[in-house]
Amino acid sequence: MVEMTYREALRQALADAMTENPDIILLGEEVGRYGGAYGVTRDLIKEFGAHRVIDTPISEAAIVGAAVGAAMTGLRPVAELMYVDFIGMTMDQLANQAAKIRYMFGGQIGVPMVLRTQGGTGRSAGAQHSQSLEAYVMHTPGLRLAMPATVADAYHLLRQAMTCPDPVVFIEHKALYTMKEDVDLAAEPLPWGKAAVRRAGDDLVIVTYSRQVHHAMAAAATLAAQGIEATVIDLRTLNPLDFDTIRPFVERAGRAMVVSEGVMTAGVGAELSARITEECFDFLHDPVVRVAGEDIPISVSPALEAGSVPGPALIAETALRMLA
Amino acid sequence: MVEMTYREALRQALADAMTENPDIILLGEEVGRYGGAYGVTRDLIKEFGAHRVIDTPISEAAIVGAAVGAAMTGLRPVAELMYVDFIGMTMDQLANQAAKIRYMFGGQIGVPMVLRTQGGTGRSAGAQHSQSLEAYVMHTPGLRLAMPATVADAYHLLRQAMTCPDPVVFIEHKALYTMKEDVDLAAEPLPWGKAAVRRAGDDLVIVTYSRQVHHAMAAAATLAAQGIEATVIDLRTLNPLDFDTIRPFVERAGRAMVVSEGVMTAGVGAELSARITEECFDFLHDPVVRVAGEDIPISVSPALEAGSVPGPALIAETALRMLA
Amino acid sequence: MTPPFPTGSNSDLGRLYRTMRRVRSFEERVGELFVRGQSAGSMLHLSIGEESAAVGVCAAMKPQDTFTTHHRGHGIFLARGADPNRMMAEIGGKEAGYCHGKGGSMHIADMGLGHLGANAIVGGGIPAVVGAGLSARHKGNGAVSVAFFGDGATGQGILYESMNMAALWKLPVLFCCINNQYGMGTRIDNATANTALHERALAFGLAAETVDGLDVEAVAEAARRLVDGARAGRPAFLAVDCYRFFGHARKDKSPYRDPAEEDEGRMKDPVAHARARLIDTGMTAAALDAMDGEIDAEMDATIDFTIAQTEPPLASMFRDVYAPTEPEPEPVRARIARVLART
Amino acid sequence: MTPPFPTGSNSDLGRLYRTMRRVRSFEERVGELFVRGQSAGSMLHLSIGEESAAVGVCAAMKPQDTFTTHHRGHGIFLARGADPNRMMAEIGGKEAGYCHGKGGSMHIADMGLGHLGANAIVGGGIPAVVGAGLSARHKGNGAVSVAFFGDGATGQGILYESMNMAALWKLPVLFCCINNQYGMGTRIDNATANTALHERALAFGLAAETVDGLDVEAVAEAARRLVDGARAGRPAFLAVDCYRFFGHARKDKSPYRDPAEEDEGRMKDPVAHARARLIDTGMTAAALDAMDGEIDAEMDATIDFTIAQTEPPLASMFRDVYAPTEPEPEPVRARIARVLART
Ligand SMILES: Cc1ncc(C[n+]2csc(CCOP(=O)(O)OP(=O)(O)O)c2C)c(N)n1
Ligand SMILES: Cc1ncc(C[n+]2csc(CCOP(=O)(O)OP(=O)(O)O)c2C)c(N)n1
Ligand SMILES: [Mg+2]
Ligand SMILES: [Mg+2]
Repeated sequence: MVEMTYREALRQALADAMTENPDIILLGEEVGRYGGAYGVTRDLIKEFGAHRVIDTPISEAAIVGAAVGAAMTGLRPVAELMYVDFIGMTMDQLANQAAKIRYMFGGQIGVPMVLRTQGGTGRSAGAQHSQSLEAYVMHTPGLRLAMPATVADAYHLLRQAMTCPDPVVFIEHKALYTMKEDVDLAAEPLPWGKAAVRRAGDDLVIVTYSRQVHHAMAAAATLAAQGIEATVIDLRTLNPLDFDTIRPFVERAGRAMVVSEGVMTAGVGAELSARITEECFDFLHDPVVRVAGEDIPISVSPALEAGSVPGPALIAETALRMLA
Repeated sequence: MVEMTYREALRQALADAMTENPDIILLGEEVGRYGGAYGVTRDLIKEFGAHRVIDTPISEAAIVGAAVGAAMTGLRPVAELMYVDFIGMTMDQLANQAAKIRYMFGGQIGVPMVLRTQGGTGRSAGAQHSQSLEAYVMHTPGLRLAMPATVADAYHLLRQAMTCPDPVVFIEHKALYTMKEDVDLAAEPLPWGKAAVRRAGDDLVIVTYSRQVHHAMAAAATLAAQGIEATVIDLRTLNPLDFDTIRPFVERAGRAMVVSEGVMTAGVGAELSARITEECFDFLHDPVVRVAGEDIPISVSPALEAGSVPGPALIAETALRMLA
Repeated sequence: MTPPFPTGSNSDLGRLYRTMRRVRSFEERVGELFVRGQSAGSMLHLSIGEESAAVGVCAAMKPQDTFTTHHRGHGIFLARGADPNRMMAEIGGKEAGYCHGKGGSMHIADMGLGHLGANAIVGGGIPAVVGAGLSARHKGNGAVSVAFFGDGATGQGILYESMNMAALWKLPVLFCCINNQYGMGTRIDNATANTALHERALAFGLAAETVDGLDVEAVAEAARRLVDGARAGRPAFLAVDCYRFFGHARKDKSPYRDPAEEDEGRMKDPVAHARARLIDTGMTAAALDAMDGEIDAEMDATIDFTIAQTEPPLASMFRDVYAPTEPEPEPVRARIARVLART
Repeated sequence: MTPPFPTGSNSDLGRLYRTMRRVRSFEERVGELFVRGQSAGSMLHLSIGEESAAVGVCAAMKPQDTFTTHHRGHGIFLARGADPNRMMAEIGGKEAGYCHGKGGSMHIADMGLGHLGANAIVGGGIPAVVGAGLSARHKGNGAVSVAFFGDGATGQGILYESMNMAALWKLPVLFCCINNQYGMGTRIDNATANTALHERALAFGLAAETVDGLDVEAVAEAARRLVDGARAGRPAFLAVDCYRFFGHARKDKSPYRDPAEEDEGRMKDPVAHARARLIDTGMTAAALDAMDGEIDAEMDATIDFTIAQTEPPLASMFRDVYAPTEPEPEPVRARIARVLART
C-alpha cells in the first residue's frame, strides 16, 4: 500500500507502460518540457526522451489525426487533449476516423490509441474549460470511454486503456488530481469494463462515475446517518457499459438515481435512465431520477459554477425525496 | 394548395425569407453556382447575387465561425454544412462559440444564425456521409435543433428558424428531398417548438422526428389494419422539446415507443425514453421502448445500410410485441 | 458612450505611452487581485510586455471597427477604451462585470466598443472576423474587423481557413498575431519550423508584415497602413514581435525558460522604450511620473471596486442561455421535485 | 504478396504508361458499373485526367512506404498495385471487396500495400501521415508516408496543422496535392486568392514544388526528388497540376464549367501524352493498342467478377466495430425482444 495522488497514479501508469512497451509514445500540447498542464506527464520527457514524449503545436485536430496514423502503423500513441472542451476541434478525427477505421476497412486494422483528457468543473475556468462532454463520446460507436474516479483506477484503467485494441477516450477529472488515496498498484485490478460497487445498500442505487462517485459517497454517508442505505456504483468505463453489475442492485432496491456532471439533456444520465428502465422496469417503485448538470453553460463565477453541477447536497436531498 | 417537394419547399423558404429580409445571407460549399449538393439552393445565386449566396472554400470550421461573426454584427447568416457528418470539424465553433456567446457575454448579444445541413441513410454514402448526429446538438445547451419531416415543415420550420434569436441547427433528411406533398404555404404554421400529432390512437404512442415519422406512419397504417391504433408524434424541434404534447397521449395509451435513426446509445431516444418515464411513470404499462439505429457505423453496402436503421417493419414488429 | 478611442490625432507618442502605461498598471492589479484571492480562478493571462501590440493596433482602428481577442486580451480591450472597473469586476466574477460574472478574464466582450469577445479557445475567435468582414461589406459601413491572437494560434488550422477566406473575398479584416515567443511552455521555434509567421499570410494572398513590438510608434504605423489597406479591400496580417514577461498564467513561474533569455526578453519593454523616447523629446521624468501615479491610482481603485461588488445571484445562471424572450431552462432541482411529486 | 510496385527500374515511360492506362481503363469500368446499376451508390469519383499524379508519385515510393488517399483515390491505389477485382467488388459493395462491402469507393484500404485508407472527409486522411512519419522515425524502417488529396483540401485547416508538424519534426512525409482545378463546382480561383499552392508549404518550411501533370515523367522525377528528400528528413509538398475530365461524381455533368474550358482541359491528357511520347521513341501504335486491349479485357473482367459476388451477410454489420476479441454490439432487435420478454 502506498499513498499517492490521482495525478501521480496517472503518471505512474504512463511511466510503467512506457517502460514495458517501447511503442508507446505520448504526444500533446505541453506534455514534455512543461510536464502537462495539470502535471500528469511531469519529467517523463527526461525519462523517455523527446522522441517518445512529444510536445506538439496547438493543433488539436492534427494531434488526434497523427495519433490515428501512428496507431495504424505500429505505435501505441497516447495523445493528450489539454481540456475535453477542445474535443470539438478533434471530433472529425475522433468520430469519423479513429472510431470508424476498423469498421470501414472491413476489420483489416484497428486504431489502438488513447486520448487522455480532463474535464469538469472546480477551477472557475469558465464555459470553455469546465465542461463534461463524455456523452459525445458515448454516442459514438467505436470509441471506448473510461472515466476513473479513484486513484487506483487512475492507474489501472489507464494501464488497461493502453492495451486496448480500440481507441479509448480517457477522461480525468480536474478536481481529482490532488486527491490522495492508499493504493496497492500491484493488486489485481478489476477487469476493464467492469463497474465497481463502492458501497452496497438496499434502499436505493446511485449509478455514477468520475468525480460524482465521491459526491455520491458523501451523500450516502449522510443518508446512512439517517438510516438510509444506498448502493453506489462507479461505472469506471462508459463504453463498455457494465449493466450486469447494475441490474441486481436496482432489482433489489427498486429505486435508482443516476448522477452525472455533464448537462442533463441527451446526456449520459439519459442513457443510464433509459437502460435501467428497460432492464428493470418491473422492479422500479419510482422512475429513475436523473441528477445532472444544469442545461446551461458553466460560468466563471465560483458561485454559479458550483451551483450548476450536482454535489453531495443535491444527491442526498434527492435521495430523501425519493424515499419520502 | 400546391404540390412541391421537400427540396423545393426549403428553397422556397430561403427565397421568401431572403426577399423579405435583406440581411439574410447564405454561405457554404457549393451553395451558389452549383446550387447546393442536394440542389436546395439552386439558382438562388442568380436571384440574390454572389454577395448574398456565397460559395466558400472547403472549410467547415471557418464557415460556421464566419457565420457566428456575421450574426454578431447584424447579418442573419444561413450557413450550409453539406453533410451533418462534417459537424465534427465545426463542433468547436458551434458548441463553444455559437452556443455559448450569449451566455458567456452576459446576454449582451445573441448569435442568430441557422446552420442548415442534412443527414441520414439512404444513398449508400457510407460511414462518413450517412450519419444522424442530432444527439450531439441536442446535448449542447444554447443550440436550437429542428428536423423537419414534412414538406410543409421544411418550409415553415426553416422560415421560423430564420427568425430565431438563437443559433439553430436545422437538419434535413437526405432521403426526403424528392418527397412530394400538397402544401398550403400561406396557412398558419404550427408554432416553433410545438410537436405535431400526425395520427392519434389509444393503443400506443410513437414519438419520433424527421424521416422516421414516415416510417412510423407506415407502421401505424399496418397496425391499424390489425386493429391497433397508434399515435404518431412528430417532434419537429428537438430543442425546444415539446413535452406537453406528448404527455396526455402517453398517459392515455400507457405505452410509448421512441424512434430515431441515430445510434441508440446515448442518443435522442435515450433522452425521450428517460423523459417520458420521468413524466409519465405511473401510466406506463411497459418500459418505453427505444427503436434506433444500431450502435455501429453505416456500411456502404445497401443491404447493411438499410439493415442498420429502423424502418416500418421494425417499428410495426416492435409495436406488436409491445401489445402482445 | 463615446470612448477615448486613441485614433487619429490621438495617436501621438504621449497618448500611446499613456495607454500602454494604463495597460501595464491594470495587468499588475490583475496579478494583485489574484494574490488577494479575489479573482475568479487563476486562469489570468497578463499581457505585460505586449502593450505596444494592443495600443498600436487599436490606435489604427475607427469607432465602427470590431475585433476579437484571445485569452490574453485585457490590454487590447483597455486600449480600445474599456472601463477598467467593469473589466476588473468581470475578472473577479462579479455581477458588475462586463459579462455579469459569467465570462471572466477569458470571455470579456462589449458590443458598445465593438469587442466581439475574448476567447478561451486558442484560435476560437479568429473566424468571427471573417463574418464581421462580410457584414461590413454587406452594410457598407466601412468597418474593419481585427482578430488578435497569439503565436500559439498559428498552430490552429482555423487561422488558415480564415485567412484564405478573407483574401479570397477581399474582406476588411486584419489578422494580428501577438508573437510573444511562447505558447505556454513552448517557444515558437519548438512549435514551427519557420518562425517568419507573416510569410504564411503572404502565401494565402494577404498583405503581411512583421513589426518589432518594442517600438509602439512602429507598430501603430504598420497597423495604420494595414488597417487602412484592409478598409480598402486588402486584408492583411500583422505579426508584432514581443516577449511574454511573466508566466503563462498567474501560477506559472516559467521554469522552462532560461533566466538569461528572460532578462533579455524583458529588455524589450515597449513601455520603458516609449518613456525613454518621450524624455528624449523633452518630456520630464517628473511629468511622466505624475501621469503614472494618476494611472496607478485609477487602477488601484479597480481592486477596491471589485471587492465591493456582489457575486451574481444564483438564479442568474439560467439567464441568457437563450434570448430573453424565451423560457429559461428548467432547473434540475425543479425537474426532480416535479418528477417525484407526481403522486 | 509481392505487388507490382512500379518502383526503381520499373519507372520507365513504358511502365508508367501501362499503369496510367490501367487506371484509365479501370475508372471507365467504374462508370460502367454505375450505369449498370451495380455500384453501391453513386458517390463515385473518377480520376480520369489525373493518372500521372497517381502513377508518377507511386513510382517514387518503396514497398515499406504508406499512404492515405482522398475520395478520388482509385487510381492511386491501382498504381500502388491493387487487385482491380477486389477494388471493383468493394465499389460494388460486395463481400469480396477490400473492405467486405463496408467501405465502398471512398473507403478502400489495404494494409498489405501500405494503403492506410481512402477518406470521404475532405482532408480527413492528411494528418495520419504525420503519425505514420512518427512511426517510421520511431522504428527506423525508412518508410515515407504520402498523403494524397485534392486542391479542395487546401481549404481545410488540418492540412496546415499537419504540414507544420511534419516540417517541425522533419518527418519522412510527402503531401501530394492533386490539383485538378476543381472542388465539386468550384474552380480553384474561386476557392483561394493565391493558386500557387506550393507557396503555402514553403511558408511552413517544407520543400515544395508544382509540377505539370501532363508529363508523367516530370511528375515521377519531381516525386522521386521529394520522396527521397522526405526519406532523408526533408518533408515535402508536391502539387500536380491537371484537369478533372468529367463531373465531380458520376451524376454530375459539370454544368458550371465552360465547354471551351473543358475541351482545353481534356487536352491535358497524361495518358495520350505518354502514348505520343512512346510512339516518338519508337513504339508502334499496334503494340500499344495490343497492350491497351489486354488492359481493357482485364478491367472488363472486374465488372463480371463484381456482379458475380455476393453482398455481405446481414450479420456482418455487427462485426469489426471493435476488435474481434470483443463482444459485438447487441442488435436493436435483440435488445427490444429482451426488454419486452421480461415478464
Ligand atoms: C484550443 C486550445 N488549445 C489549448 C489551449 C490551452 N492554452 C491556453 S493558452 C495556450 C498558449 C497559447 O499561446 P499563444 O497563442 O502564443 O498565446 P499567449 O498565451 O502566448 O498569449 C494554450 C496551449 C486552449 N485554451 N485552447
Ligand atoms: C469535410 C468535407 N467537406 C465537404 C465534402 C464534400 N465534398 C466531397 S469532394 C469535394 C470536393 C473536393 O475537391 P478536391 O479536394 O479538389 O478533390 P477532387 O474532388 O477535385 O478530387 C467536396 C466539397 C466532404 N466530402 N468532406
Ligand atoms: Mg504566445
Ligand atoms: Mg480538385
